[in-house]
Amino acid sequence: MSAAENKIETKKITIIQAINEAIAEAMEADPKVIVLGEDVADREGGGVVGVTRGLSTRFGDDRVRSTPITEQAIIGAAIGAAIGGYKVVAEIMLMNFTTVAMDMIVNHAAKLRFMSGGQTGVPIVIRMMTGAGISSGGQHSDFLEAWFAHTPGLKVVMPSNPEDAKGLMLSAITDPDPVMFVECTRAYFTPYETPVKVAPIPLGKAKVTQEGTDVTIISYSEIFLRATAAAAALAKDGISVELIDLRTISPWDRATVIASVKKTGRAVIAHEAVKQFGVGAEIAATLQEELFGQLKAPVKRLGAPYTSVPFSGVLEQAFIVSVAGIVAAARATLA
Amino acid sequence: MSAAENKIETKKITIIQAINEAIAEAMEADPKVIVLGEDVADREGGGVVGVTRGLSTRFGDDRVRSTPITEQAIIGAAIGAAIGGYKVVAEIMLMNFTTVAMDMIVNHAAKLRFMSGGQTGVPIVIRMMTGAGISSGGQHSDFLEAWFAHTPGLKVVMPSNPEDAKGLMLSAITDPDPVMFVECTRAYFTPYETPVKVAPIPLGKAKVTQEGTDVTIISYSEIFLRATAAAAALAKDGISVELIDLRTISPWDRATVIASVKKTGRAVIAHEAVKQFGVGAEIAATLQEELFGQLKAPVKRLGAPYTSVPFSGVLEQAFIVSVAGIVAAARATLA
Amino acid sequence: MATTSYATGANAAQPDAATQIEIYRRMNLIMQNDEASRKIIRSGRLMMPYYSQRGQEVIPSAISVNLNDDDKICTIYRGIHDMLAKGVPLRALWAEIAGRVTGTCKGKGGPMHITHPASGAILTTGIVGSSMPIANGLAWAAKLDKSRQVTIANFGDGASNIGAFHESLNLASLWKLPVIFVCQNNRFAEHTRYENGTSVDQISKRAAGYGMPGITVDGNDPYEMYAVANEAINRARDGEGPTLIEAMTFRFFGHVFGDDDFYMTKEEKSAAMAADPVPLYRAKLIANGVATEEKLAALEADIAAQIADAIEFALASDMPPLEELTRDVYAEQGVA
Amino acid sequence: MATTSYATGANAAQPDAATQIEIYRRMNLIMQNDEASRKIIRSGRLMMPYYSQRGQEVIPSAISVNLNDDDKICTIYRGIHDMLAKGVPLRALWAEIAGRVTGTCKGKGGPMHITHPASGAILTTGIVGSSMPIANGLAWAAKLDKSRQVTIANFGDGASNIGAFHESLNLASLWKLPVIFVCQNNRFAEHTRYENGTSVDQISKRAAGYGMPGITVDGNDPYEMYAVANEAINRARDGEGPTLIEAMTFRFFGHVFGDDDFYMTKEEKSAAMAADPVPLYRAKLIANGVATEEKLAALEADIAAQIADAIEFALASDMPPLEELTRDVYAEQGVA
Ligand SMILES: Cc1ncc(C[n+]2csc(CCOP(=O)(O)OP(=O)(O)O)c2C)c(N)n1
Ligand SMILES: Cc1ncc(C[n+]2csc(CCOP(=O)(O)OP(=O)(O)O)c2C)c(N)n1
Ligand SMILES: [Mg+2]
Ligand SMILES: [Mg+2]
Repeated sequence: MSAAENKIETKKITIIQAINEAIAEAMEADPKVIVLGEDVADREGGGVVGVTRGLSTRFGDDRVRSTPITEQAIIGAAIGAAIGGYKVVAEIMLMNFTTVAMDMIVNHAAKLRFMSGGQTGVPIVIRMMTGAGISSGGQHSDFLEAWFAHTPGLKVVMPSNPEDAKGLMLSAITDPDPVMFVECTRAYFTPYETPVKVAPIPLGKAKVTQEGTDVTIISYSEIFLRATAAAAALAKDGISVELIDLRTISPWDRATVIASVKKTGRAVIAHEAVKQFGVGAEIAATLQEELFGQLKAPVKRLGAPYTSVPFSGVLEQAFIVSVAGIVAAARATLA
Repeated sequence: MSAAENKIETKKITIIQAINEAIAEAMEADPKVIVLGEDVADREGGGVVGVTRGLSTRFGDDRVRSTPITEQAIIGAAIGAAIGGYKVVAEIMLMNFTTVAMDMIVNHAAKLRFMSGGQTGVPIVIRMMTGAGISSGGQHSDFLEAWFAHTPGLKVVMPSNPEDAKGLMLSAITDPDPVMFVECTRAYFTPYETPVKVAPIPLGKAKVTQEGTDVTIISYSEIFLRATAAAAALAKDGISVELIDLRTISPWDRATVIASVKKTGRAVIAHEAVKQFGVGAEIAATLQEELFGQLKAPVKRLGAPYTSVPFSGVLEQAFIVSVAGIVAAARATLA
Repeated sequence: MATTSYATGANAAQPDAATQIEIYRRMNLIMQNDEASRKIIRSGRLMMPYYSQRGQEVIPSAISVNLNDDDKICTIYRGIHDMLAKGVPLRALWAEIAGRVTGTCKGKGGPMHITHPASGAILTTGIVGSSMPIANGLAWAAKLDKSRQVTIANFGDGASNIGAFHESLNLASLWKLPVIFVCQNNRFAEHTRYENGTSVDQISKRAAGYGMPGITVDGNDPYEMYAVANEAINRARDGEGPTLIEAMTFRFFGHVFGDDDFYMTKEEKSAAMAADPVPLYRAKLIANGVATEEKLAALEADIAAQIADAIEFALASDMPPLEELTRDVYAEQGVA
Repeated sequence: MATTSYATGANAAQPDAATQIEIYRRMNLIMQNDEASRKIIRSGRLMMPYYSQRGQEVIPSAISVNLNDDDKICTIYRGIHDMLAKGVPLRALWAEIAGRVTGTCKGKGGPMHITHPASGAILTTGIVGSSMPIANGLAWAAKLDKSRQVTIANFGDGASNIGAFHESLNLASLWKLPVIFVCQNNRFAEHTRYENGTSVDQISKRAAGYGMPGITVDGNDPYEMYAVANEAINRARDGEGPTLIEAMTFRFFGHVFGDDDFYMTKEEKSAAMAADPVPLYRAKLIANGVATEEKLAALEADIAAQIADAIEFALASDMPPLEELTRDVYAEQGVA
């Protein structure tokens, strides 16, 4: 790293601020970028956790528009406006509420480019938050990224930190296709030292945040922070972890993941979503095929047990993949 | 097999008739079994392909009820009536239309037992048809079983032939929990010699339809028929295939699949749904973990390419997993 | 059938004295319970998303005295008042809110998913609009059973703009289901004012689009609320089908605990609080000679004691054991 | 604003002679195209799900003459009449229906997903109700652009019972979007009669629930249809917001090709066919001296030739190459 690079100007911001800045920069750069969703305008507080705060004041009520509680109409309006030449950032307050707009997302946003033979495209970003651990119970906490990754035409992005959130959001907004942008509530509020200027981070590229030789841990979103903690714990025992933050779930960065596991021979995949039929399955299935005979241990998957998100704190904590769980899984690959 | 068993009385029926018979038998046995959906009553023709034909005439319009085009209200009515003591068979005409009822299916039917601490259960069967190959295009042909298998609380059943369809439907109706019952349109119309009396087939149990030693082929729904044809083709070349019809996708029969692949050392999984993040990923991920070091080749997955279902016949045929594709994959595991 | 203004004047049903007092008891229970809830969250002894019902006490109290134990209700995250009015026991309710194994749902549902079938309290949903389609199903079952049971579907003004509202009212009208749609119009949906989310000045006007009677009522007036509910419930029981009731009210304390109300004017909030329906009704009962100050004070003290007992019970209860995490996913627990 | 009966009497706009003939041309084009489609399917030369529009020719013809090329339409599987009226070229349309690479969508969409932005034909959806939310978005873009473009959202009577209808009308009214909701009420949704799916006698009555003008019009009368569409389109262009138009019509040939119509009475079907709007209007044009028999015959012959040419073009075109299977999934083709 050059001296100049070491002197990058930084400041402490949260993911909330990072996404806010990214949208603001995109709106500044392109008058066609518009925002809609429930309570997103400043009259309604700029979003329930403030992700869009200040934007309507700065860019006008026409470009940042609060909606009724009407998710089908929100995504429909986003799709139509996108076909009409706009780049739309639509908020669905919580990921579980995509269930009332699935037709718009899956049958329309995802398919229109293909079904029209490339005549119409849908450059929209659908932002949503989710995650267990804040006592929201069964209907407000699910991670459903595997559904969207299974849906051709959608991209799925899940940042773990402010810098990535900003850079990925910048790319998501200029991307010509629909992007599901999934934000974990638990990771929202922690400030991180972040470059003041963040360049767009290309979608589909994972980030190797730590090189290592014994085992590769692949994760994303808030669980990636736990994976990082697990790697630190393992390092104390002399276990060298290569850490990959997937960042984009679809299309996922097969090349980076395969290269890493080819080197380490061992892999652990951790996510918050239910393990069964989750994202980890696709990665494990790919690795066993691409690296047959080269793996030193079975690919381990960690995810939530096969159950709804419980309310009671003790159960809720047990539901979420833990640092200890990741450590144990990594150890198991070395046993 | 005893002589008596060899003399089971049979008749030629299609999957349509088999499901019709199963629902009729269940309605006969239990006055609490009721049916609803668009055009399901005889006044409206007994279903667009006739699966429920005759039922309203036989059991009355109260028990077999046509609805408006209102999928949220259909599933909501099914859930409420189920909590109110009924066993409800609800039809969502095509699998893609579950997208307008996902909240009811995923946030409610699947979760209410858990979220109520076991106080309320939702014994409903959601029937739907789907499948490419009949020129229905991008919004009428998707296989979305991976979504539902990833949703704790749902069961997912996908028969390939009339006997299984009947036996599984009988179990689905008496099951205390919500069952997604997925019917492939391409498999609907072919008559098969089927026992006149079919006992309920337990959910969660796969069927080994052919024993073999070289490679296990795992499939379900109409693609299982292609797998069967592939096995026959492979047999001509002296390749001994063990054939598993999964029948239930969630919970899937891990024990049977693992035991088979443990024996053969090779596995091919084939389904119509998009390969990426599909059901095959979960099975492959499980096999590589459970049988690490015992596999003679990587587990092969076959599914649709990452694209929407195309209209044009040439593309549509290329979209669907073919017999030749299965044969080639099986051979590749033996290469 | 067009939007009707009915249940008024001489034909309106009137609650007898005992019922008037019972309505008050339920209102006071809801009010005290709400205060205790906010207090305990403020104290840091319990953490949960809490949707205060303060100001909306009349609606479920005046409705529920017209219901039998086996009548059903479906409600939403802001639904603890509906649950209490329907008779969900305080101890089990508080234990659920506290995430204890002694809760209605063994602590697995929490405040947003209270369920207590023994009280007819079938569903609390966190998804806007979703109480309605499921209420239809309960009503359909009752109709098939010829049981004369009715189902109440509670929801907010904001919910009247979502698809499930439309599908549910159409189906209920078409099938003449014994269901009553109760829109608790507190004039805000989270931070959005009524008129910024809803394209019609009265939600009850939408009933005409389903050939269903619709009425807007002062949901803070126990007498009017009672009369309107009584008529709608009787119609439903008699097989005459559903009604849409828009009950006008106001929530005093923001959408969710911690919300700072910036989107309300001080004037409208203080006007609403000045017209607090609980003390107003209390004064009326005494002025009309329906109850004495002493009687109401005793009743209130009794409620206070019950709430204190319930909180104590809840906090002394065990957390659910870890096995509960994967129980109740399927009926045959432990599958998969 | 309540349901209005407007665009009537002296105030109603009247198409001039050229426009009257143009309406007929579009109607005849739709009729002949429908006949050619059913014929080719019957012949076995093409296989596709086909939703005949025969009987519904007037609606898009009388609407579209009020539209500019850059105005937009969204429609449904039963939408080829809407597409033709808006100007989608016959050759590309037929090639699409035949699954050829020369089709509007390179054969990848098919008859249920015709799209041709150059003609303003933005969306054909196979999901009931889904034309409406997307039409709102197109209208929103036009409003932001201050372009005075309008968008037409076509849908059926059955679609008026699904959630997307409700959400769309509420949002459009609230945001005063330049969109016109055109319910083509052919009195059946697949096999279900209007009154068995819809709880109100006229869908236009639902408009009042959104503070939107709503009107029921004889969708088989070109003059009335023109006047109503003209007024609604002008209102939308002038920033006065959306209108719900319920255009009464009848489909002659069942829901989908092959459907045997058992759910219709012979009487209603033959009455509708006896009142076939295409020859009726033709006779009127001649009787009123707007056009001569010779002129219309020439116009019809020209259409027949164009259709024959389009079919020939389509059948002579290539199938899409296999690479098209995974193209157009993302803009940068070939990803993933
Ligand atoms: C489908 C859906 N969208 C959004 C939300 C987030 N949300 C929770 S409550 C609420 C406001 C509801 O307002 P209203 O219906 O008036 O009920 P109130 O809270 O005022 O009682 C919103 C938008 C949700 N829970 N479900
Ligand atoms: C959400 C959804 N549910 C069901 C269907 C199946 N379906 C296709 S057309 C149709 C009837 C629609 O009737 P209507 O809206 O009156 O339009 P029409 O076909 O009469 O023009 C139905 C139920 C669908 N395509 N989408
Ligand atoms: Mg409200
Ligand atoms: Mg119709």
